[in-house]
Amino acid sequence: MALSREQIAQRVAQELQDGYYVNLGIGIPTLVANYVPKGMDVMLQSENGLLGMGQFPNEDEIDADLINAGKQTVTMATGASVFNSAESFAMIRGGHVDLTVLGAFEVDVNGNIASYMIPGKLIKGMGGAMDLVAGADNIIVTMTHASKHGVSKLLTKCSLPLTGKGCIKKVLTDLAFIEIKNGKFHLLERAPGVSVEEILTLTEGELMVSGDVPEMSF
Amino acid sequence: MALSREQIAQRVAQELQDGYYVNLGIGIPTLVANYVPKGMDVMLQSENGLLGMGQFPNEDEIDADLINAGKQTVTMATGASVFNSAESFAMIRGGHVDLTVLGAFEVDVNGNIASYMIPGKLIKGMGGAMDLVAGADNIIVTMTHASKHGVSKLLTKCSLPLTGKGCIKKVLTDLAFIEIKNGKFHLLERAPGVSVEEILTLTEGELMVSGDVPEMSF
Amino acid sequence: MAGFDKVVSSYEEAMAGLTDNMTIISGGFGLCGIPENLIAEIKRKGTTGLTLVSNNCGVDDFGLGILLPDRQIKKIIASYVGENAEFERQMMAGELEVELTPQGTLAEKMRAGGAGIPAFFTATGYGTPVAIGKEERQFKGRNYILEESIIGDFAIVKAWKADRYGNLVYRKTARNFNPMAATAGKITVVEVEEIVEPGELDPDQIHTPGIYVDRLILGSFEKRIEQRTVRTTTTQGEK
Amino acid sequence: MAGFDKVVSSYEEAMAGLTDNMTIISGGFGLCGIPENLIAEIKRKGTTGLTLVSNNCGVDDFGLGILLPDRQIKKIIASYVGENAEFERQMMAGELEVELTPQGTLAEKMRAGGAGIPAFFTATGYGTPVAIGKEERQFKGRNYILEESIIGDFAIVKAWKADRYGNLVYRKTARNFNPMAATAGKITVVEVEEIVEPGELDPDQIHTPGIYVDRLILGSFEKRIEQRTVRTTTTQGEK
Repeated sequence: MALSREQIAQRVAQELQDGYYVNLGIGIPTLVANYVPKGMDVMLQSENGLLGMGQFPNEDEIDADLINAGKQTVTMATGASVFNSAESFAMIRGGHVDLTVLGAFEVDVNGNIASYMIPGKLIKGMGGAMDLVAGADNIIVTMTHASKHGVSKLLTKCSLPLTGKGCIKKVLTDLAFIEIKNGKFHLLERAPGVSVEEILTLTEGELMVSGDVPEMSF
Repeated sequence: MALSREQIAQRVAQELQDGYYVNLGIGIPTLVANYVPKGMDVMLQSENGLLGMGQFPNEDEIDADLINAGKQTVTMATGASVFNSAESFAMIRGGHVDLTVLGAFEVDVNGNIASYMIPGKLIKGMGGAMDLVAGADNIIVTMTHASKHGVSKLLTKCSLPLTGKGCIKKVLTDLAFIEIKNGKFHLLERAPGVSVEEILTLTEGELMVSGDVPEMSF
Repeated sequence: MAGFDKVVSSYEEAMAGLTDNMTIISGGFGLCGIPENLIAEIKRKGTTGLTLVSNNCGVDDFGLGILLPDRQIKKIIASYVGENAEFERQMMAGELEVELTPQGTLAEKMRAGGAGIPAFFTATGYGTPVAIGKEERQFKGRNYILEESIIGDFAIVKAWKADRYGNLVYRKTARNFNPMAATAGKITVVEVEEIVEPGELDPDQIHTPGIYVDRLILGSFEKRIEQRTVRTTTTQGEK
Repeated sequence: MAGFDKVVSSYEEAMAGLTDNMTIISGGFGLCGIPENLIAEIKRKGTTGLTLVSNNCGVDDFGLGILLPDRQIKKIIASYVGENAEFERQMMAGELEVELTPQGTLAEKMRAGGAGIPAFFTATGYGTPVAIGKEERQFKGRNYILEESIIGDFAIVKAWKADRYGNLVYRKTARNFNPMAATAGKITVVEVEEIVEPGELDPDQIHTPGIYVDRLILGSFEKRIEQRTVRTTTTQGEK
């Protein structure tokens, strides 16, 4: 069965390591913070200028001067630091963030990602996404494997304008955990109960399957 | 008679304006701070990361963590701020300093300046001088007009390696206050008792003299 | 030090000299840390043909969004826009030019503008629509594009505290783009919540040195919140 | 948060992994704010063939100068050097390569290295020996040269206070190049005068966020003064 949003977040959280500085995009990536394994600590970077993002505030803690990149009111974790936007993106662009998790519309076999713009629709902008994909070495894209109509989002070539070129190596969809290398998708894991055939059907780009593909475990 | 070091500093100080942020180089420029006109306030920028340099400390105020660009112990003036070297040179390079005063070995009619290197001698480096001359719009060079042997330092073309190209517009020597424009020196003022002829003799580059050249007044 | 007292007493004085077709750089992220009263003064003045450089463009009735109904903005350079209906209408109708710029590149363009760096290379945007018309170059086997810096005729900034000399301190994530904006205006105007005497701020803890600030005004702020999120039993955000 | 505790207990541990021919970026201006004990550890280790990136090279018996007698430095990238006899001897004898770099360009090269900016244009050095072999280009009618960024295998940094997570605060002009150096090391090692618990430093007042710091050690410092100048009746400096 396809993973729920929470399960996607939960699987991503398994990729965390103790002491990781992590940037979580809006949507599913944000949920990852709820599944940090016990005894492990990560610090969340919010690109509007906060390292050490805490949980949402209680009603009496709400502070208009303290928001995250999604413009939500937040708090600071112990040991947090605040900085300006140039410094924040120096951190991101300079490769100092250990893991970036963000959503996408499409990815392709060459590690290209399209996530910010659908021509003909209102274009709101890329925000910090282009900096995040260009700056991070370790990125996990979370997305649904295909549209509701069964149209694959894992492509031979992205059809939408790119957010970044050749920068994605790992994709976690509701059906599979996939690695991108040498111009191909590689199936690492499948969602519990989802067959390799189903994944192959819904993956437009070339997908390599070797040996027994394990199911994800939670 | 040729100006003393103190008189050069005193004449430069007349170019100050209330509210000026000023960077003073090592040597004669440093003395300018002693002649800030009454009722006028300037803030001194020290390129190692201090805006609002104060006077030297009393014995009991000496702090190894508080020095100026000449590596001398200093104090902070009221309203001072401290910043890192990148920020300090952002200030300088970005043209935010109102006046820069620095010494030189040579200047020429095209506004070139040589101040950091005499080939064959030990080369200590340019420190912040190249940034200062490239960044400031308003620079006054202080220097002796000629060597002890009567060799002019105001040249048609600098003979030493340059610190900056085409960036000097004003030179104050022990003999004259000179403006550089349109590829020529222009005599603005002469030191008290120094004749125009004497200045012409000791100026190798083309020097324009128009009308009666006033003596400096102190 | 009369010459360093940057305090002005009216918003009219604060924005004096702003004329049609100028470029304004604004601090703020979303509605957080925006110079809300300076923006309101621009609306009151009715200046038009403006190029705005700001991460966002406010909402319908707050922030830079209030400059839209009177068509005061000709062009906006931003990373994320369209949080309001009038913006969308003007953009779709071609009445408003929008130059989308990645957030980090935008911050760096402002910093570079203030720092006398005319252009820099960045990997951000390589191979995307952002790279169109820009020079591409490899350094150590990686691809980068050349981005040019931005300077504004005016910069409008919101800080928390200032001394009279314009030394600024920001509060929490209201800092965001404000320090870069402050460096990149030919005339930098700052509004703050509190003005203290010189010497009261710790020199080691000043975020923006007064050298960048031309005018300073004491304001009172609504500080509207865009996404009021609170803790629930099913907590989101970090544990 | 065990994963974020950067504290190490010995200088040996602090500089573990440093090997011959590596590049080290050091904070400090003159002898002010230099990581004096980390430098002493490099001398003790005897690592050679080093490329040092630092504004200055210390004096004969203090700071980076102590690495000269054993010929540990192959090359130094600095803005101002030669405050000691052995340096001069090695340079004149061609035993030590010196790459003179304008101070502001040096600071910006470190910052750019840490910030993922591979190169930037600056007017500094245009038309001078510094421009030799570098691309020149005009922007808005002014001439600039292209400068590339610097990254070090190690960065050695002196801060005043830190929390265990490596959040740093500097004191007065001992800040200088340290914050940039901290961003530009593959491994950044910091020595400080005081280590506090996370949460004790005001998040708004941290100069270097802990994300840049890999190792942190508590040191004791001589803090030698290069030019001990005091006030006299004929005062120099600002009135």
